[in-house]
Amino acid sequence: MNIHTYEKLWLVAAMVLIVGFIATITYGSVGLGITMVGDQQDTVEPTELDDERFSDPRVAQVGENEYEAYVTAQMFSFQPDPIEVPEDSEVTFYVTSRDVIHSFSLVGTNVNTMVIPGEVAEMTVEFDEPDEYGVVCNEYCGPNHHNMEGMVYVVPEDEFDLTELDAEAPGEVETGDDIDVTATVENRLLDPIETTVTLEIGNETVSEDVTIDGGETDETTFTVDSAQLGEGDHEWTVTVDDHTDSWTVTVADELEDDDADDDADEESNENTDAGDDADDGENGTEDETDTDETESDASGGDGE
Amino acid sequence: MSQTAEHEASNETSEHVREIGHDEFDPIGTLTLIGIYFLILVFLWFFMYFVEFLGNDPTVVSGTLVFLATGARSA
Amino acid sequence: MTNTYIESFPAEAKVVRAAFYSSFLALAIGGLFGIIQTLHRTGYYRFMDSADYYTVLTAHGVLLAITFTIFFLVGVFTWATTTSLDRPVEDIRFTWAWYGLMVVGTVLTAIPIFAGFTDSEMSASVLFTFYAPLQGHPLFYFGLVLFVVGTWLAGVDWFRSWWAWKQEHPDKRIPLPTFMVLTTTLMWYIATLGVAAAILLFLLPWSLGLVESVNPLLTRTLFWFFGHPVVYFWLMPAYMMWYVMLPKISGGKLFSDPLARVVFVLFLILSVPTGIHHQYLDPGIAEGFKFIAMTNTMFLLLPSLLTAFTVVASMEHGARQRGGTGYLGWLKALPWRDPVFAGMALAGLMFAAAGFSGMINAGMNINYLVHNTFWVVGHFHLTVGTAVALTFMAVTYWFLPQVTGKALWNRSVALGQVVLWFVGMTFMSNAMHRGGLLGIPRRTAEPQYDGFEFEAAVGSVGELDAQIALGGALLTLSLVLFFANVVGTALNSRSDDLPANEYADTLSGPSDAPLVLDNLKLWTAIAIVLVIFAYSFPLLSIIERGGLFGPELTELPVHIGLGLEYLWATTISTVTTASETVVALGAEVNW
Amino acid sequence: MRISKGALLIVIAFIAPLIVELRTVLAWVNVELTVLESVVLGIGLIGVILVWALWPQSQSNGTESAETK
Repeated sequence: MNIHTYEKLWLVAAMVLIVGFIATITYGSVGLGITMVGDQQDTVEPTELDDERFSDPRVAQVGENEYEAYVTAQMFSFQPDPIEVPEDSEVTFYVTSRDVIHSFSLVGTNVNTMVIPGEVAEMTVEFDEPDEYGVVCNEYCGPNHHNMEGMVYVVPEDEFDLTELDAEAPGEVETGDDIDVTATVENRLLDPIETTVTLEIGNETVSEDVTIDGGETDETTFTVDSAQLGEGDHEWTVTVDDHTDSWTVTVADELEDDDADDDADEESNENTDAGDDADDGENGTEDETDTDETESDASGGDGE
Repeated sequence: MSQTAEHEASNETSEHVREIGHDEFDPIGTLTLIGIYFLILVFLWFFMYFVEFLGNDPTVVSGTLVFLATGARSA
Repeated sequence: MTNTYIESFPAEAKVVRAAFYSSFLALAIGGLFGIIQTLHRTGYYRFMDSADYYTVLTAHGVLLAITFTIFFLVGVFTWATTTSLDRPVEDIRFTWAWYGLMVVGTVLTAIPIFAGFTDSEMSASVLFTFYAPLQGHPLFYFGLVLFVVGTWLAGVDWFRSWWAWKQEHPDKRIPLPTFMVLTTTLMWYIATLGVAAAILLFLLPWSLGLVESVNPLLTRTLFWFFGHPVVYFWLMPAYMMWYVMLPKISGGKLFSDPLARVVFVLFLILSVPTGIHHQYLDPGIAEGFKFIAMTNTMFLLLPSLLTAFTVVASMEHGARQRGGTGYLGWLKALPWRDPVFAGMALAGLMFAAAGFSGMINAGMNINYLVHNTFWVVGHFHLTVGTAVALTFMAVTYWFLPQVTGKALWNRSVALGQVVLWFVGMTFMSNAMHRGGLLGIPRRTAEPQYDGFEFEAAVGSVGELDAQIALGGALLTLSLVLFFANVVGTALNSRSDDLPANEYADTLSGPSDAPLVLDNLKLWTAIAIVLVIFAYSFPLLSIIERGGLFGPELTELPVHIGLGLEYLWATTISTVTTASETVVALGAEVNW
Repeated sequence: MRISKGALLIVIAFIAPLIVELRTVLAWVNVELTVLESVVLGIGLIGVILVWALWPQSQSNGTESAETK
């Protein structure tokens, strides 16, 4: 076989090119530590997702500056949305799908993975500066694919917390009875937090300072005299930092039915913290019938 | 260069002005063109990898190989 | 006195012509959908619901990537075997049979896709990649199977010709065009095993309700087992044209027959074990497997880089024989006025650019930057959308007279057409690549989001959209000119003054090529070993992790047009689909 | 004509990618061209090429009379 000298030269150059490409990629992997999404995680059941990571998709702190974000993708939303993490943190995303193949891609970055039902994508990412990133699904997932988006907020250290607020009170009380408003505050950070729980009801504002250890839950109960409020509907709001939970209590002369007691317990707002992004619920919740977060209580629907 | 004939005529409808056999043909023009292509490829590769890609932080870095004990709960 | 293909092989010319016309019909519909998408995505003109965009996209992808390309290439391959072996097909009825099967397959596939535009329950807006658990109508998968089987039989046809020829010429080297056809066909046989397995074992039974669910990662992996080599199935005929037609049209000879054979052998053995590079960002596949796929992919660059040299050298040979001189001055001596030449040369030039973006796609970790972004769309509009499509359109100007016996309607229009395609694709593909680097996703009806905007480094996203729309408009205009020429030629009367049916001679002929290159059994065996090496462990691992039939899934037949209501309609439609398919099954059994 | 009409057409077509890419390249050295400037530049370049291609037609008849088309 006779090959022209120039062509031999080109053959060598082509091989150099190929080996150079492979070498660059290898340098990125070994030298810079760029890791591929792989098979690190075990498989899951996409229609159940009831393990502690995905039954309640959220951000959790696992080390001093280390966080884990459990994310589910479903037609046509991400949960949680938005995802909030602090600056200077190392965040490991665990992303899985409840239905079809999606992707989880932070726009303008190299954080990008396919989200395949049954598989969990693991990506560790370092966030330095406060910033905000759009999240898109870049794999076609159905007729509203183009509406599937989310946000990741990287917030300054002092604005970041992992506080979960859940407040409960009876929905209806008889005039003269006490109204117990119970605020359950969970601190999901590893370090203790000092904060103030505030209740506003009628014209009254009461507050209590609390210290909650890392990973602990604090219950604060405010007792309000219904007689002072008078008959009628009264809106109450519990505030902890910038988390609020709000509902209405009815003070009546006589309770209509005795079963009101049972309802009252459940009539707490489930979507703590979700006040400003209630919209995404429309798409998201349809598929979630299997999760613990059931919305079985019709009266507890997001009235606002 | 082994090109000898320096006939100056180029027209797409013209017939061959000469026959060039295998041994007398040195594809120096091809080497020139493909050399330029090679340089473009090398330059663009470095540009794409080290400027566009690595400059597009954040990037997925060495994931902690911690397996969550809670893993999958199969049916 | 002419010696055209239609005079030498009148019966075969009819089949080739039918295949070409079928491919042009697909090109026309697919192209129309292309401009609709362009205008919709960029927001310049939206007349349909965004949900319908995905039906349009499915049709665009399937019609252009599968129907247009493959119908054209079976025509070219039939031409190549008959011409280079200088013998008619063994049995013209068999030839018509596989052509018919391909037509039936296409129609059956198209029915559920187009039904997506109606209110009917039937649909298959699952895009070209039909990833489960998105579920198309069973007819969609069934049609694809028939189509692929049709191409398999076409391969049998070409092999029969070669076997018969070999009986008569036991000591002759396989003519180069036939060699290219055979190696490409072998590659196709290996590659389609993946999609055949995905459809026959999993997707079709699943869509018929025979199995409960599928493993989405497994069917996806099997798809890409086929999905990467299929691009070489499109590309090989274009390469063949560059090797056997372009040198001749340039006025020269093919620089090296042996290297052309080496290139096709390399494609045969390296095309398939690379598909995992489409899955660099898939969870569930170990990084090691991805690295192996990358090495294979990178070495697959070699045959393309070799082709670049050989083809350019052949053009240079032509140019110098035409009086060209100098290091680059010879370029002027090329027959730029010939649309066949200009089209192919511009296609090759675009392919050089596509080669670069392909090299980026091939890189493993750099894939985080570009995966599933608009960049990828820019890339394959340069490869299949230009290197292949423009080459096919350019050689059409040579083939049409050969298979119709009529002179080309208008050469100037033809030249304008190929140049317009080049300019239009420059604008469109450039903006797509840039948009991809900003993170703009592919496959999205409205890449405009509520919560954030894409930040352009240079110019603005609006300017990129304008470029894409301009490019799309030029491409559409180019297509119109192309069809004007096809129709005009078809309406012409027979001509006696046509070029003869020939292909390029070689400078370094087959006698220089080692005999082992023609040992197709050896190369096939090596190809299979490489495929087993690259795929058995990933596939076993995927099955071990997720099970053969995967986890429990909610079936999601894609009924476009229902919008948000779709979600709660899912349950109902699943039931109806199931009952429908039972009826359909019953009907089939009754046959 | 210094080059054939066909080649001239190709050269002009080739201006498209040049202009489109030039804009991006220039942005790296902090020269930001607007779309209009790019278009003007493109038209200007095409003009120069046309002049270059057509100019010598009148004066070089002697040396390049071999050309017919």
